[in-house]
Amino acid sequence: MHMRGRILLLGGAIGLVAAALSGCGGTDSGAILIGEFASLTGKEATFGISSHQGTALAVEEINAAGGILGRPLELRTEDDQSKAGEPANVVNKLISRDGVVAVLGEVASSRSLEAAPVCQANKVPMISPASTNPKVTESGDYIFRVCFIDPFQGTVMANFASKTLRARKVAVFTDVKSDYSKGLAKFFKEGFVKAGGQICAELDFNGGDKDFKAQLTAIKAAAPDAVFVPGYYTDVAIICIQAKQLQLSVPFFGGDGWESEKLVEIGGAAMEGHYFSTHYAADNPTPRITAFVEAYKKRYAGKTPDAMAALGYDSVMFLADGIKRAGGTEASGLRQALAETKEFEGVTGKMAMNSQRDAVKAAVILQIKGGKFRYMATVAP
Amino acid sequence: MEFLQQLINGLALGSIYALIALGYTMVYGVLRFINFAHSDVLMLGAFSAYYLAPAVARVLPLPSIGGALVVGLLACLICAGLGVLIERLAYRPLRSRPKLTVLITAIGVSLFIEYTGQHRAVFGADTKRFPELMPGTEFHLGSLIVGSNDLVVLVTTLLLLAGLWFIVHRTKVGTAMRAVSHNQQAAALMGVDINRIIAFTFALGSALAAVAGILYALKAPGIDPLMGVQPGLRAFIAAVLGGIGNLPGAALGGLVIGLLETFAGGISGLSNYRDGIAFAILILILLFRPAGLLGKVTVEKV
Amino acid sequence: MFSRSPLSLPTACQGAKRWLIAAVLCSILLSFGQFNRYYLGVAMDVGINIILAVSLNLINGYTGQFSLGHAGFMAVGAYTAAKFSLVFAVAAPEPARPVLFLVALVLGGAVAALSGLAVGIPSLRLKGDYLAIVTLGFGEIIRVIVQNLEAVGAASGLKGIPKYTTLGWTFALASVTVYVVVSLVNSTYGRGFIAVKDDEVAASSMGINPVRYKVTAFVVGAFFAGIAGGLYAHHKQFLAPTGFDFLKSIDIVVMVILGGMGRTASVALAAVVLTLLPEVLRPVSEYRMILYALLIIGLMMARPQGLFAFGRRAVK
Amino acid sequence: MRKGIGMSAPSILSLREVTIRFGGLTAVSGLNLEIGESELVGLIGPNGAGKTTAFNLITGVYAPTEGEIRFAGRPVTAKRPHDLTKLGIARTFQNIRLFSSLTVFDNVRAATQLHRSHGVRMALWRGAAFAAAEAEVERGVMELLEIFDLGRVRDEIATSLPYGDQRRLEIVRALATQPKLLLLDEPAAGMNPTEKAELMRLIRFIKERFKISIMLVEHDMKVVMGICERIAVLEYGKKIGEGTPGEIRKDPKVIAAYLGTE
Repeated sequence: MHMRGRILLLGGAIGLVAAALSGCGGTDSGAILIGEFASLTGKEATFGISSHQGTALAVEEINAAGGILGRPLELRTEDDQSKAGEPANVVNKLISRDGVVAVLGEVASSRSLEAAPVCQANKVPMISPASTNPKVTESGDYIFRVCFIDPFQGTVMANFASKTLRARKVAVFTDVKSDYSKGLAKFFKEGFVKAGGQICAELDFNGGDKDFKAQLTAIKAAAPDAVFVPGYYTDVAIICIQAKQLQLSVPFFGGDGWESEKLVEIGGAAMEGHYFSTHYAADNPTPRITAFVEAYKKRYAGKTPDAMAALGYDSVMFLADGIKRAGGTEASGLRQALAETKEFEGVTGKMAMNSQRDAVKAAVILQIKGGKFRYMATVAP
Repeated sequence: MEFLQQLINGLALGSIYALIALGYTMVYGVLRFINFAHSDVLMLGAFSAYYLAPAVARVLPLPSIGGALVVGLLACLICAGLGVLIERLAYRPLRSRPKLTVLITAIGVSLFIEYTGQHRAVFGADTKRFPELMPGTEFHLGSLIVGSNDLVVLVTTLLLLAGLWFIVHRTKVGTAMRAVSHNQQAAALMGVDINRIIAFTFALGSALAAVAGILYALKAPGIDPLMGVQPGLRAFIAAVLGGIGNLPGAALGGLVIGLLETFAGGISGLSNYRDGIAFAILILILLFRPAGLLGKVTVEKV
Repeated sequence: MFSRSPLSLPTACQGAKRWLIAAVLCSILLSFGQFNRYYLGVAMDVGINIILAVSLNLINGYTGQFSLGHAGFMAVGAYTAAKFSLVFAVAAPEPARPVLFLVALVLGGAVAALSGLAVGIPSLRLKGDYLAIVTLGFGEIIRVIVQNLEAVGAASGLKGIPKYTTLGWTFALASVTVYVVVSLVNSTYGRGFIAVKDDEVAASSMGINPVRYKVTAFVVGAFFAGIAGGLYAHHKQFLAPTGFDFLKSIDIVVMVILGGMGRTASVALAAVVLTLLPEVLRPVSEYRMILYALLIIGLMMARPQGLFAFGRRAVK
Repeated sequence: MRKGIGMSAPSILSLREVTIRFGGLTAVSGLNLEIGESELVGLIGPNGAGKTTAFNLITGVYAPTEGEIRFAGRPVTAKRPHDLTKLGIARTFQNIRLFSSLTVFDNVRAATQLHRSHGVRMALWRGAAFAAAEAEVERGVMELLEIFDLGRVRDEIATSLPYGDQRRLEIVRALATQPKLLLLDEPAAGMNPTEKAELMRLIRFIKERFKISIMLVEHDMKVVMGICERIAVLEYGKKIGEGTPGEIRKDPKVIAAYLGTE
């Protein structure tokens, strides 16, 4: 009897779920509904919050200027808690229940990779602001990104190391927990060896570690000319501090994960003279960048926008541009328009979509000097 | 040379783990339960110091040893208070319940502190720069480098270990703590005020966590609401490794894990497994010594 | 909860199998329905979590072992099944795919069961907190290994897993899990699990081999966690090692405790509630985890025996 | 080989020079003991004499440091408890150890599974063979429960029974393993004189009805003297005397141990 009750309960649960499944949402206002998923809480919240702030700012600016095709944008943001398993759910919700016409997100490639098949299956364009792993857009023809990809950035930094830094021996210090770091390290190594350099030490850390002296001592023993650290700024700042303590005084350099005011705030003097590549330079005095930085500072209590914020902003602008050119939000038309983007000018520079739906755009290289990011060079693809 | 430098690095890391492990093991020793929230109190200690430093800097110059002591002491008091509060609100109502219930509650408390801390109205999720409380320098012995911070950590850990040992074994309150640890009912019958002793244990444990949090933040001056998770887990392993409830065991466990992680971390191709090393060692040791390195195997009375 | 009246034993035995068949048929019918993809996705999450919670309940609830490593078993199953599909199923002709999917799932479960055996063995000597930390460590070690294993995508994750999981598969397998755990425990043989939980020394003096029961619980529990992992892999179509960390194990443990240890129906119900709850709380997502934490604490104070633990049962 | 006095039946259990040390403490030292088939033997001694430890050695809870234990002619030294139970040694505990979340019926049912081929496959298939086997288990368990007048509480949670019933249930549970030797650890503890008298009747009844050997540790001299055919006396882990109740009553060493020599 109890057994039967138990199984009945299960049957009941199935029935309930099935009943709930038939409901469906949608909007009837004139607004264009766009969805965003970001890591607003959890381990990688700092990046998600930055990109979300840029995204929200862009939506506000567009609406203040009268919307697109006379219709305002409405942004639905979902938090994925930096947790695997969540992106698929939230993107499903955004598409199937809220009925968004496009999805923006994520910074972390692993979470974009989880969301991409959902967007592709539903034929809803997805634009990743900052996932640089090449695999992301391989998920299908509805998946785009407004940032460059790791092979490009890796090659840029490899050339930078061999030509500008004139380094012969470089140590690579990778965050094994991060797909971004591993990808960038791989392409850097390939590029640098091709350029005639030698990788003299390869060590790993786990993002979130606070003690790097073991690895840094081993790196020091290998006597490199420079150290490539494709990590995130929270770790990089501590790495540089401990490197300085161990008197490992060669240039450190890395990728766009370094870009944040916090890098120098935390790292302080230990960051002096190091280099990194990124998507844009906040101190680059072009009118577009200046205007963006000012608006952002005004909106977010004086915070200087980092690359994630700029890319979040650009992802909205890129979408808006596509909607305008498509003349509407019908999925295949919008996809077509986005894919055919030839010259879109964003805060992070001019970009065109290639056949892989990856943005082809320049990278900038910055140096840290006097506690500020100094623009050094722009490297076109 | 590299070996000796790694030995220094390992001891420095190990003494931080040891310091955190002392807090875990002390609470366990008295209450027989794993205070999962210990690592979060550690984080709260670092954040207390972060917010206290500007205020203290107005009175005392920072960085200075005196200033650091004042900030540290205040942070200890705050954390001790928070520890007592946590015990009062979350653990005391469950004292007579099965240990599993308390363990799950502790996990709940830990999640609560972490996620509340991440809310933008509290600390916010982003990493903050931890102020320089103490003047730091590096000492050179030939090509070997020892950081002054690392020495401070080592000395603090040793002093606290000795101090705790003294409190537990040579004072009246320590005797009461041991009595409570042995048998709560019997201790109560002998006139020990259980509530007070447990509150004291939590206050002491949380103050320890605050010290550890500050020293940890000085070593790596970027703090965030999840900063306690990783060292907390390692220290917890260290405490179990040494034999949980055993003070010298915790210190020994901390050093073992610190050294192993450092030597593994310095080897290319092994450094990527660093996260798993502590656990692998733990499992191996527990297979041969089920009660840890210095723990006593208790024979169940039948 | 357990069969008590003199006639209930044999009748319940035969009835159960009929109910299982009915539940599986129902599930298969369901997969022909057309549903909103979001609700469908959540429903599959519900089914997968039921499998996870019910199988963990065999270890933690019925046998009284405290495992914090269920996410590790799930990861083993997920990666094994996904890799199998990527190598064999994608190239296979369409009609063979359901068969291959079943093979993938069972293979994932089997490899997970093997790892359950590996964890079950240390459990012979360890108890309580020590066992908890060892199982937690096991889960973390699995994660670190996967993170470094290029064959399954390492840190970048494993992508392009075919979408084979349907509502039918999920709930059919959830029914099987419930059936297996319930049938196992509700037998003379199965009383041994509870005897081991209640008093290991007494159990072994009654001829019950505690080692054998504990290892069986770990192996069966891990097997179904592996199955759940396989379903998860073919549902999300992407696996990242970070998805199987300590917090995932905690989530499952909370389901078991919320439901009430050692009560299959309640634990399944808790899995449903705890999967739906975060979705309901999405509008207040920034408070979601805070509320979740408070729920755990509040529950432990108000109803430590489990929120859905109704009916009489001695509570010590 | 030293034989026990008054041994008539062939020996079912024999301990030879069995010693166990915990750290520095020698709890049982050089113990020799024989129990014959269908014999009722008592083990007595002052507190801390090592009686329960001796029980734990016989049932495999502890492994002896030295010495040999044989059961039914086979060496069983350091065998694990559940294996010994399969061979035919069953026991009760000084502090009752029933399965606290199981019913009276299930407590006994759990103890019947050792003689059945393990039933994972059967339990999962739930076929006719399973139903038949379960019905047989149920019949057997109920028969046992009825003999001891516990059938009326079959569906109660075991630990909710009155104390005397719990003691009895523990004995029933031990009998369900179909033992050749039953060890009772202070069965009369906490009982009043009426209950004790009832217990003595019960122990004799078990011996008659199930034709098994019984060994009991007991403090209550009346109980021990009243039912045991032979008694062994332990002090400080050593056997200081052995014999019929009449002999033991007069043994000066035993009297000294109980009353003190001074």
